[in-house]
Order: sequence, then structure tokens, then C-alpha cells
Amino acid sequence: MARIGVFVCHCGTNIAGVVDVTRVAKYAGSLPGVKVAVDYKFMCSDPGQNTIIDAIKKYGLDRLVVSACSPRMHEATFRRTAERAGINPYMVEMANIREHVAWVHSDDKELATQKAMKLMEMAVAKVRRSEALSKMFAPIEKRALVIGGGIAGIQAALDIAGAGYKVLLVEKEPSIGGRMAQLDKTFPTLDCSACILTPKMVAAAQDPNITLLTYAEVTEVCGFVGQFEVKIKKKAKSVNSKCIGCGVCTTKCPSKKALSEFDEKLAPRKAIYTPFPQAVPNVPVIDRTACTFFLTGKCKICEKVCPTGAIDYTQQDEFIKEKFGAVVVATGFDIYDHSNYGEYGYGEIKDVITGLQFERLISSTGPTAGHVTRPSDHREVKNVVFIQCVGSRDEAKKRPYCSRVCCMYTAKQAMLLKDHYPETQAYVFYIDIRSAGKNYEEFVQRAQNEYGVLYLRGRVSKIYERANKLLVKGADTLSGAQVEIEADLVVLANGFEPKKGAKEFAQLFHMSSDQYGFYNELHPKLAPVETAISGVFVAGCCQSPKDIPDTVAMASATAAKVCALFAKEKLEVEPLIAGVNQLTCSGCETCYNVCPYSAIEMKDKEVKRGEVRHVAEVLESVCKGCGACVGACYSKAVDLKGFTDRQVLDQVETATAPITDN
Amino acid sequence: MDKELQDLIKKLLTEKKVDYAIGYEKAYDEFSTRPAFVTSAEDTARLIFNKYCINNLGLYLTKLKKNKIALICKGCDIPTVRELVKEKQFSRENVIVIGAACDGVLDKRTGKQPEKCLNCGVKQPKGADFTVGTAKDSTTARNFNDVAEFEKKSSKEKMQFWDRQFEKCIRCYACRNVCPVCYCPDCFAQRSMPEYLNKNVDAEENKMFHMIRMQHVFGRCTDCKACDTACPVNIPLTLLTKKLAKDAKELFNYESGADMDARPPLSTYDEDDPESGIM
Amino acid sequence: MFKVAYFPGCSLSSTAKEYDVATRLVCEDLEIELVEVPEWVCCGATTAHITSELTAAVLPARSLIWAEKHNMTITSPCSACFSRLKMAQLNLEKYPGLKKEAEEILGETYSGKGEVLHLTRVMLERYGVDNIKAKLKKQLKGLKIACYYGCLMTRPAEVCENDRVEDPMLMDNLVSALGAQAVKWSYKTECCGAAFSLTKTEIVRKLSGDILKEAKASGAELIMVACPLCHSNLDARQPEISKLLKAELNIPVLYFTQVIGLALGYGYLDLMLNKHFIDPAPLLKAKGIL
Amino acid sequence: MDNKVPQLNIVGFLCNWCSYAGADMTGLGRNTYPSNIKVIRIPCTGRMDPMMIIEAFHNGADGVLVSGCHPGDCHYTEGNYYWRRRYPHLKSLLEHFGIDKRRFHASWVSASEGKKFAEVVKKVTAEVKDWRDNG
Amino acid sequence: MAYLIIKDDIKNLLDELIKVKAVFAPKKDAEDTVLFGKLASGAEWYGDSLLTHTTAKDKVYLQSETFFKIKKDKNGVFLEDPAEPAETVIFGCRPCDARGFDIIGKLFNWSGFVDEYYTKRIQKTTIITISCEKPESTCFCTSFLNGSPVNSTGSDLLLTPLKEGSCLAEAITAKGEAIITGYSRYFKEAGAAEEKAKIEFKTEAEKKITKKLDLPGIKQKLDTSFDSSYWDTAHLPCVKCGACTFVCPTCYCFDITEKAFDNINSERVRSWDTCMSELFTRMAGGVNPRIDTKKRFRQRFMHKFNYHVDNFKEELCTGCGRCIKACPVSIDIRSVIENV
Repeated sequence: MARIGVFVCHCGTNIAGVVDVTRVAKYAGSLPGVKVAVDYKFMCSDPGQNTIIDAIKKYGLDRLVVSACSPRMHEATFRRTAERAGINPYMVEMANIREHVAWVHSDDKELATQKAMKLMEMAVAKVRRSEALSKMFAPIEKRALVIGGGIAGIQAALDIAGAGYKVLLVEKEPSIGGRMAQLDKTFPTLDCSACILTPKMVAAAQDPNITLLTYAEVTEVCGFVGQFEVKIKKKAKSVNSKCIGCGVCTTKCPSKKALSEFDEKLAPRKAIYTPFPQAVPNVPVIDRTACTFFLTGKCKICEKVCPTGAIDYTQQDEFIKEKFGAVVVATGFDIYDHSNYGEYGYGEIKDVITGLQFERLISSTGPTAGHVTRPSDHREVKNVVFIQCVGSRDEAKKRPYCSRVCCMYTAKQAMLLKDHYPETQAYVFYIDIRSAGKNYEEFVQRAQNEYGVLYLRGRVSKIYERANKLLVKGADTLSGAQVEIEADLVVLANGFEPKKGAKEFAQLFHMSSDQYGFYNELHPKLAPVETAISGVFVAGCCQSPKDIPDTVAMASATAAKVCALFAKEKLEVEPLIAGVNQLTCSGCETCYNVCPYSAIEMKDKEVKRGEVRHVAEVLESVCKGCGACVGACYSKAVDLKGFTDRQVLDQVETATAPITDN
Repeated sequence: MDKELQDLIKKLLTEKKVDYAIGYEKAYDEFSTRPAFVTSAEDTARLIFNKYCINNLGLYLTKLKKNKIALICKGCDIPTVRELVKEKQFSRENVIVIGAACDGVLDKRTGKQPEKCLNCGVKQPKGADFTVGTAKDSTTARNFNDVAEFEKKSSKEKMQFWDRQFEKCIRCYACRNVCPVCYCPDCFAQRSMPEYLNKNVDAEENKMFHMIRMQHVFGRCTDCKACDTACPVNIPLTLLTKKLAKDAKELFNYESGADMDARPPLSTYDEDDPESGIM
Repeated sequence: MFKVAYFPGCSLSSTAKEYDVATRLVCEDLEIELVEVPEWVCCGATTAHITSELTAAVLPARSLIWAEKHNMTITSPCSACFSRLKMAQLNLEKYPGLKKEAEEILGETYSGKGEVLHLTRVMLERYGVDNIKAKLKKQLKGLKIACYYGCLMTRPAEVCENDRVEDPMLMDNLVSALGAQAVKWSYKTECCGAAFSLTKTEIVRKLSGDILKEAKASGAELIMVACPLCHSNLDARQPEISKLLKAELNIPVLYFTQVIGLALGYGYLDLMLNKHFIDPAPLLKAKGIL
Repeated sequence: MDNKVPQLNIVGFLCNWCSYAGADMTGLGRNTYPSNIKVIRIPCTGRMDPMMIIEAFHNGADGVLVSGCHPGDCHYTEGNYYWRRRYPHLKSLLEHFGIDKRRFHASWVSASEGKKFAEVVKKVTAEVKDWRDNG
Repeated sequence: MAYLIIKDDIKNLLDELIKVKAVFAPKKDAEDTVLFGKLASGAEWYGDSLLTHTTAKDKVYLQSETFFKIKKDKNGVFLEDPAEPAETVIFGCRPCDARGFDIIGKLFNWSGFVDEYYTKRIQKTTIITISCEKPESTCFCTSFLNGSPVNSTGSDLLLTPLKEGSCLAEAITAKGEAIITGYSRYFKEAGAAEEKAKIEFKTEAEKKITKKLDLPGIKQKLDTSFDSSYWDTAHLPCVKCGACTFVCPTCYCFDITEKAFDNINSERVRSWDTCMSELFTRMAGGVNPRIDTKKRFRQRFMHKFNYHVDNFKEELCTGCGRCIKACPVSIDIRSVIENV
């Protein structure tokens, strides 16, 4: 027989001002199984909790009902109280007589009191059916997978490795470095992007705890926190480990048809190539769609010139399967494609370029070796118009969000232009300047005041192609005038959008994404780097557009989360999860189909002696306790701990029965 | 037709393609048949097929899960096989479906054709591995007019109607036990912890049993009428099973046992599902 | 036989008579049956739509209902008429109250299902440039044409359902099919100033002048249009614009059906080319088309 | 409506993450509603076994309300989508058995919609009362 | 002493009885189901069907019998006895039904144990039986000792329809006698001709029952066939529902349950159970001696025609044939035991 204690809280006058708490307590005392029922001013206070602990000891209680505020407020508190007194923490139920009674039924104290009695009685009915539950533990594979070798992935990998854990860093491209490697200088300090990034790339390559896997993609994921099993495709590089990175093959390769991804298609690249000179690892790959040998069966020049015999045309894609305890997703972003901006020429005007293309143009390692010339005729430029918010803050293009960095990089680029070519004039069309960040506003001010960049608040209505010139028509809303600028080059501040295939990638992990495809964090404020899938963390622009410092901070945050997870001996699992009674399971796979977490496994199992049946089993460390399986199971074989059918039914029965308070 | 059927089964048994053939044989008088389980070629002579073969033999698939079975099915029984395969109760390779062309069956209690035989579009079975005989499908499509007619009643009238029906119910569970999709190893009705259903037999308790059973078979019931025919006190369960079929069709455009690839309506969803009056 | 309801509009029986004549000629050759909406009334352009929402809806609704009843797509060669028909259709759908009122006035019901398209889309999309190409009698070799679309047949974009609102290609594709060369230029949809046609002519001269200048600069020898209002601004005002710009523009402006007509072998007077202020004869003769 | 409707018993199943929190919010905002509803906290509307609702009516509940997160907002990503399918089916089936449609309701109430929760409860109570009074 | 009652007077008699007792008789409803229902007037009686869909057993041996209620109020928890049973008449059952009361009666009063709930009810019940004129293909009452369409075992008053629109009424017990004396205006003494007509009626009716079982022979066979492989296949068609046992006039198995105490009330109830149900023999802890369906199927026939005979020297069956008709898969009890 249960020994229940009922504790009714006054919450000062919050409850007691409306509900007759002594009557509630008295009624509680008359309920079967209730050994003691008391009311007290503040149950959650130290003396309040001590009252509970004393009562537990004095009456040998094994279950508690606290009639007070919302369980969302203090359930955890009273569970700890119970634990302190030696009762299983899951033998505690709360009756919410503050938010759900006193505060909402203050207009009739009698009805409020009756409802409080009822809710308390329902909690008693539920706790009577409660079972002692204990936290469960699952093993952790102390090895992290970092997906994406941009600055976010590199930083996360370095931090995790620094704590002594092994990391596998997977990058799709032949080299790590990501978007940051494409940049010329970084705001607001104007230091060289490569100068600050390259050391990190090298550090990642040299760290004994980090394994680099470039030109590789994650293709399959199963398992769960602590025990992810990930299948990775190592794309055939056609270059084997004998390569010493001398670069002769690249120099001699005759194919120039492909366009360089790294240079944003402003320049051709060879069929055997490293994306950029500082590539890590410095091992070229053959792009089989461009290679003359793979296309025609003739050439093999690279094989002939290679001093180490590292070229291997027969290499095949290879799949590896490895186990990880945690995953950091840092898959980055794409630049918004402005080809559906008709007013800017549908992406067909050669001298209307993206911000990232401008980075390559002005970068000394770029296709023009830092000379800003027009892509169409390679003439030097005089007037350059920058247009902000292309694919950002634009409802019509279904990109209403702000990409956060464009104001800054536009200012940076305008300044760099002036630095390189003092005789040029930069014009910037903007909606608002968003320069929140340390030294950011000052930076923009500098662009305007010291560099004479002309800021025009308004949109460009159309770019007209004239012979050798671009006529940019727009509005300056501050002066109210129409503006026409004869420009040599127009640079669009393209916003950020999710990487192509981001949604499909999310499905590998069952992660959710927002309407644009950016990955959803678990909580926008309090869990910004976690995802709904425990053990999977997000860093950088795959979650939302952000600048380098924020990306790095976020990456380090994921590393901290991973390390915190790995620091534990074993994984603690909340016991409020589903469980299958396999004797009654009919094996229809309904639960298996509805589970949002793939926490159900179907097995052929001997459920009774001599009787092997196809039955469901809950993977305890994966289950989140949502109960979708319970709601769907018509065999009534699944139940949810903490919200069992027995508990709910008894609550229902109590809720509908009259009060026998006399 | 009997001869053709017997020969086919004889062949399947002789070639050891199946362990059991489940068909029909004559029962206690010329107006009744009962399920026959045949294991040897010599025994096939008792198999018959006529207009009294009302039982849905698909029921036995879940009871002989491990065997290879040849099952004689009327066109209206085949959805049951599909549904059970879909629900992983039986693997399709283990059953050879022998479709028997049927011109409608007769209910032994009334001597009349049950409702399902009117406007039947599967007199000539569809989806069988072998088919015996030929029959002409009805050209008019099935309709839900009778259910729609009942739906017009006020909720009070409906309540009274069912109260009167379930007053009669003796909770013999014949409806449940002949139902092919009521295969749960331990029916909720006989659980004690928690006690979903009281053992007490009274109209209210009986009604709850039927409500829950109907809910549990929603999207799975193929409206085969086995429960309706089995009821010893003639409760018109067809009015309920047909309602399920109607709702599945109207709410989710789903037909149980029709499409092997369609997900059961309650174990899937669409982000664009209608709000159905949810506030 | 390809059959559409034809709403010519008022310009086509007056200032743009040649457009109507050429259109009917060409369509007959192409076996496109133009069924003129019987007793059509004013589309409500210029005044109705800015003064009375109801009038603006009821006027076109009459024609819309007729076309719908006869199960035909309704088309107009005039961009303004097209715009009014299409806007009325959308407004009647969007505002049930307006629809009810309009239906009461007309004594008929309107389902809103019928299709409303500008003549260019009917001929060049539905009928198809390829089908036109198959019927041509000659190629307009060596002719450089600037296609001018104007505003009402391209905007608002979501109404006109044109996915390249800033750079339409419909007529440009036709030009290529006719064997001529469509010049690439950026003024295809600029404003010609039509709304100020009679009130503030200096604005019209400036705006239309820009268009003509740009066409000339891009190498065009001829401008092709599909709207009587565009035409009158670019053609009739050209002499005064030339004077203003102090440069002889002398660039003929033809309706697109007239240009098709040329490729179908029709002559100068068949297509009423004599009606234009800037006579295209010298150019066409020089190119060996006439 | 009047918040005092004695003798009506309404069982409310609220999902922990949105609607229960929303009901808490109703309290925080001191919005009042009729006291007939007795709330049972469930983790998610996906947990809502239709049996529980049938049992509630069998036990004599006059009305039942199930409330969860708005579509797309489910804490467990999908639970409310499943519920959104169970609800119309169950409502239709119950109605067929003679359980009036005014007695069974569902709503989406987010954690911030305290006012909406009060409105929902008022509406449900009024509907159940209407059924009781007018048959 | 035998009497005659005119058929038209039967309705009048019923109307009179209704005034003082609860009268149950066959009634037909909209679905053509004929069940024993409480009559509000004699006109409601439907006499044209041979057998009702279920027996009258449940009027004496209730399908769910409340033993007592548990109640709680401010004075504490106490038990409440159920209401006393009312004076009851079961009218229009058949000899096979009536015989069922005799068989169950022996069981509920066996070796010194008296079941007070059954006994109280049967004592207050008068059973008026009508002989069967047109037995059906499922009938086999003549297989049993004294079994016949006119058998009076278990009845208080037996009515046998004669040709001239009247019935021969024979009081079998004092309760039956009381009906005749209490309502003597409807009865007149019968003569030898009527007695003779009854014998003719009997021969005619018995002739219609073609199936006769060799019960002693079957008993012998059953004694040795517990482990027979016959049962391995015989049970296959059976779906293990309880229809056969719930429509049987002699099946008496039950289960006693208590409703969970919800803090206000609860009750202890005896409900019919069926050996066909897996739950029937499931014990606390989950062990179930008759877990497989074959064993349950075998039990039903063994009990009726073997074990019960050992204990009571008669079969637990009256040959009404209801189980054959009610069976959803048309299993014939006669052929099952004959084919062992």
C-alpha cells in the first residue's frame, strides 16, 4: 500500500488568497493511501522543504504530492527534496493549484477550492501508480566527428583535440579552409584572412588528435548520442599517398576547361588541381569531369610528370564506417544567387559581380593578382557601385532575413578598393547600416569619413548595360532624388543562404531546419549550439548567417559541449521514456513508423519460451519520451514511464468523479 | 468450379508449395459452410466454393504465421491479406492467394446477401496469385449512402440507437475474434493493469468495448463484414465498419488493404494536413 | 483551329487601325480564329480604374463573362485593355463583395476561371513561335530590331506572370524566328510616359526620347511594339523628339503583327505601313524586304 | 461567458511544452476562465491515445479538450502532426456513436498564448454547456 | 392433472402476470433478433421462433451479478448488499432451455455447497415452457436421457400446442400449479383426447430430429482421447470467441472481479467467463495451463461430454443446438465429438 504525503502550499497569498488550503489538506487526509497532509506558507522554501523531509521520515512516506505551483516551475525542486530524504525522485507529483486554479479562478473561491481539491486528488491518483525510476547510463565513444573544414570546423576540431579527445574532420572539398580562405582581408581590423587562417589550418593538420579527411562526404548516419555510426564516402582523388605536393602535375596539366570554385568561377583551373596554393593537405585531386584522360582516354601527362608515381587513375570511391560519440555540424553556407534579380540583369551582366567575387578580384592570390578589373574586358575600374541586401531583407525574393555581415564586408571592400586605387570612387546603396559589433560602427564611419565612400540610402531600380559602362539607376531616399551613376563595376552584397543540399543533409541526422534551410538550434537563447538530436551540435553559418568572430565563438562552444559530454564516464539518460511489453506486442511496426527519433528497433525475439516473435524494442538512450508510439499502439504494448496508461486513466477517472468532501 | 479449385490445391500440396490449404467445406446443412484446413492431396475432395462461403479466411493467416498457406479468397477478402502483410503479420511469400470468383454470398442468418455484395467491384478477384471461375463486377460503384443516412440523425438519436444495440451485446467477443486485424496477443479488453474495460457486462461497458475496438481498427479494417456476420445477436456492426471506411476515405483518402505502398492514415502525416476545426 | 475571344479595344479602331488590320490578316494566315467579343464596351483604362473600383470591375467583367461562357481564352492586342481585363479578373476573385455587386449589375454570374492573356502570349506562347516559323514565306534577314514591351504587358509581374519582368524575351524570340536580329538593350520595359501623353508632353518627350536614343545606340534599325499607346508615343512624337535631341532619329516603329505580316509576304499597304509617321519603306526596301 | 458553470466536467489534456505552459501563462496574466476543466499533463499530443478520450467520456466526462503545440512547433517535431490526424477521425467516430461534437475539442496553444488558452476554455465550456442545456 | 388454455388467453394471462411479477418472454427487435426481454404487455411476446438467439439463462444466472458494493462516505467504508431479486416468470422457453436450469441448478447446489445468488433467484422464478412443434436441423435433444421436444425437466409449467388452437398445460411443480390455480379462469381441465394428442405431437416432433448421438459411446471414446492427434487439427477453424458458451443453456463458468476502488465506490462482480478465452485459465503470475488454443477447444467438449458426466451422470448439454448456429465458423458440436 502506498504511503503518500500531500503538501499544500499557500504560496504566500498567491494560492491561499483564493483557495481554502486547509480544506484541501483536510480532504487530502481522507484519501486512501494518504498518510499525512499538511499546508505551509512556502513549500519551496528551505523550511518548507524541511517540512517535507521531516514528514517523509516521520510517516515513512514513499510518495509525495505537492499542491503548489506549476510543475514546470518546481517539479525539479521537489524531486530533489524527495531524493534528499531518500525517496525515489520520480515518486513525486505536483498539483498545479496556483497557475491553473488560484490565479485563474479568483472570481469564485468556492469553485476554486473545489477544483484545487480535485487537482490534488488527481495528483494523488497518479502518484499512487508511480513507479520508482532510475537514471540510466549508456556508453560514450569518446571520439568526435566534425563535418565541414571551414573556420568553424577547424576551430571546433582544434578545441576538442586540445582537450585530448580524438577528432575526425571531414571536408567535402580537396582542402580545408572554407569560405574564410577565399577572403582577402577581414573586418574590422583589415588583417589578412589567409594570414590568420593558414596557421590554424596547419595546426589542424599537424595535431596528433585530429585526422583530416578531405574530399569526403558523410552519406549515412545511424545510432545516437554516444554511439553514432557514420558512413563516410572518400571520393576518389586519383592521387595516392605517395604525393609530396610538388605541384608539377598541376603546372603541366593541359586542361583549362574547368572554372575555379575557389576563385568563384572568375578564372579557369586545371583538371588536376589543389584549390589554392596554401591548401591543406597539399595534395591535388583530379576532377574527372574535366580531365582529358577521363573524357577521351588519352593524355596521362600528369602520370608522366609525377616524380613519385602518385597518380592513380583506377582509384575508386571508398566508404568507411566509423563510430563517434558526438558530432559537430559546421557545413557552412552558400552565397545567394542573384540570377533572379531582374533589375540587376538576371546574373547575366558580366560586370555585375558578387561580393565574394570581389574578394577574389582584390586578393593578391586571386585570378588578377589583386588587380580590380572588369571581368568583361579586363579594364581597370573607376566608379564602383556596391548594392547591399541582395537576397537579404527582401520579402519578394523570400529572403526576409538579414545576412548580418554584408554591411560590414561592403564597407571593407569599398575601403580596400580605395586603398588599392585612390582615384576610384565607391558608391554604396543600402537600406540600413547594421554594424553592431565591437569596433564595427567605427569601421563603417571610417569608410564614409576617411575613405569618402558615398553611401546612398535607397534601392537600385535597374542596371542598364551601356557600351563599356553600367548605368545604375536608383533612389537616394534621403535627398529624395533619383540617382544615376555610370559605373564600371557593380558589386552586389549577396546574402547568405543554406548550403545546397542542406535539408537532405539534415535528414541524415534527423535534424530540423527552418523555412530557409538553416539548421535549427535546440533553443534560440538557452541552447544555441545544441540541436534536437542530442549529441549533434551546430556551429557557424549552417545555423544562421554570422561573422567570423561569432562563428569561432560558436565553434568553441560546440567543442565545450562535446568535451563536457566526453568528460562523463557514461551517459545519463532521463528515465521518462517509452518501454515495450513484448509479450503483448503484435509486431505491426506502427510504433517503429511513427517514432520521430528512430528510437524503436524491430527484432525477432523469443518472448516466451519457444515463441519467437517480431517485436519492438525501445533504444533507451535514444528515446526522448514523447509518447508518439504510445498514442499509436493499438496492441497497448508500449507505455510511457511517468505518464503510463494506468496513471492517465486513474487521473481521468478521478477527474470525472464527484468530490466526497463533507 | 469446385473441381478446378480442388485440382489446383491438390497440385500445390503435391508440389509441397504449401503446408496448408484453407478453404471451405460443407457444414451442418446445405446452407452452411465452414473453414476447412487441408494438408494432404487426398483430402482436397471436401473443398467447395458456393454462395454460402461467407467467412473471410484471411483471419487464419495470423494464426498460422509460420506455415506456407494456400488461401481461398473472395475478391473482398484479398484486402485483408494485403493489410496483414502490410502490418508485418505475415510475409507475402508465405501465402498463395487463390481468388474465387463470387457472385455474392448469403448470410446464413437471414438468407439474404450482406450489404457488401451490393455494388461489389471485386466479384472477379483482383490481386490473387491464381483465380478460379469468372464473375461480373458490378458496374455501379460502392457508396456510403446508408452511413450518410445514419449520420443525419441527431447525436441523441444515435446514442439511443447504439444503447439499444449494446444492451443486446453479450461480449462473447465473436466480432473481435473473427476480425482479421484484431490479432493483438493480449486484447485491451482483457487487461487488468490497467483495467481499460470492466469485466462487468452492461450496455455502457459494452459500448466502450466497441468504440475502442472500432478506433483500434481504423485505417486497418477492410470492411469485410466478418464481425457483422459473426454477431450472435445481430448487432449491425456494418454501420460502424463502413463508417470507418468512409472516414478513412474522406479524411485521408485511404482505403485499407488497397495499396501496399500507402502508409496507414494514423501512422503518417502531412505537414499540410487540414486543421479540421482545431482551435 | 486555335480559337480565342478577341477584345480589340478602342485604339484599334482609330489610332491603331493598322495594328488591328495586320493582326487579323496574320491570324487568318496562321489559322488563329479571333472571335471578337460582341458589343464589347470600354475596358475602363485611363479613368475608370482610378475613379471607381466598381466601374473598373464591371466594364471588363462583361467581356470576361462572355469569354468564359463560350469557353475561350480572352485576349487583347492592347496592353492597357489587357491590363484592365486581367486586373478586373483578379479583383473580382480577391473581393467577394465586389464580385457580388458586379454580378448583380450585370445579371450574370462569373466563375473567374477563364484565362486572360495579352495577344503576344496567345500568339507567341500558346500558338507558339515555332508554329509561326513553320508558316513563314520569307526571312527578314539583316534587319536589326529592338523589341519594346513597355509597362502594362509586363507589370505588375505577378499579374502578368512574366518571370523575366525586367528583361522580357517573348518578342525577341519572335524576331530571331523571323530571321532578323534582336538587339540586346536595357530599355525594353522603360516608361514611355503614356499617362502624360496629352497633359505633360515634355515628360513624354524626355522618356520616349531616352528609349529611342537607347534603341538607336544599341544598333537597332526598327522598333517593334505590341501596344498602341507605346506606338503613338514612339512613332507620332518622334519628329518633335528628334528636334528636341537635335538628332535625326528616324527609326520606324512597327507592331509585332505587322512584322510577322512582312515575313508572311504581305505588302506595304496590306499592313497599312503607310499609316506610320516614320515611314518604314526606305529601310525595308534597303533590306530587300519590300 | 460566465465563469461559473457548475456541474460540468471537462477533462483537458495539455501537452507539457506548449499548452500546459500556455495555461501557466494564463495564470501569470491573471486571465480567468470557467473552472470546469481539470487538466491532465501529457508530454505531447502524440501521446494522446484515443482510448483515453473514450475512457474519459465513458467515465462521465461532459467534455474533453486536447491541446498541443501549433503545427511545426512540436517539441518532439512530429507529435502534434499525428494528433492532427487522430483528432478528426476520433471526433467523427465519437459523433457516430452519439457523442455530440460539441463535447470534444482540440486546440493549438503555444507557451505564450495565455489569453488564447482562456478563450479556448471559455469556448469549450460554452459548447459543452450548450449541449447539456439544448440537447 | 392436465389443463387446456386457449392460445388467445395466453396473452391475457401474461398481462395479468406482468402486474405482479417481472415477466420475461421472447421479444423480437428491429434487427430480427429474438431475445428474452421484460414484457410490458402480453402483446409483445413473440412466439413464432423456435429458439431465441440467447437463452433465458441470464435471467437467473446473471451475466454480471453484483455480490456487494463497497461505498465510502463520511462515516467510513462499508459494504452494501445488492437488492433482493424480484418474483420472476420466464415464459416461452423451450424444453432444452428449461432443462438447462435443472443442470446448472445441480451444480450450484452440489456436495453441500449452495450458491445463494443462484438459489435465491431460481426460487423466485417460475419457468413456463412451450413444447417444440418444429425442431430444426440443429436440434438434437433426443440424444439425451428423456430428452424430447416435450420434456418437462426444469420447467414449472409445460405448454404443448395442440391442433385446435389451444395448449395443453401441465403443472410440473408447485410453482406451476400455483399459476393454474391462481389464474384458473384461463384454464379448463383437459381430457384423454388431449393427452393422446400430446403423444401424437411428441412422435411428430421427435421424428423431425434426425440426428441422434451415441452418447455413452462418445463418452467412452473421450475417456481415452485426451492426447489424440484429432485435436491438433480439429481446433483449427475455431476462432476461440465465446459465442458458443454464452448462448449455451448449461455453460456456467464464471470469473469474479472487483472494480478498482476510486475512493467513492467499488463492487465485487461475478461475470460469465468462457473456457475459450485465453484469460480464463491464466493465473496470477502469468502461467496458463491452457495457453494454446487446441487445449481450450478440447476442454469445452471434454467438459461437456466427459468430465461432467463423471461428476453428475449427465452431459452438460441439452441439445438445443444454439452453439452450432451462433458459431461464426459454423462448427458443429455433434460432428466434433462424433469424429473424435
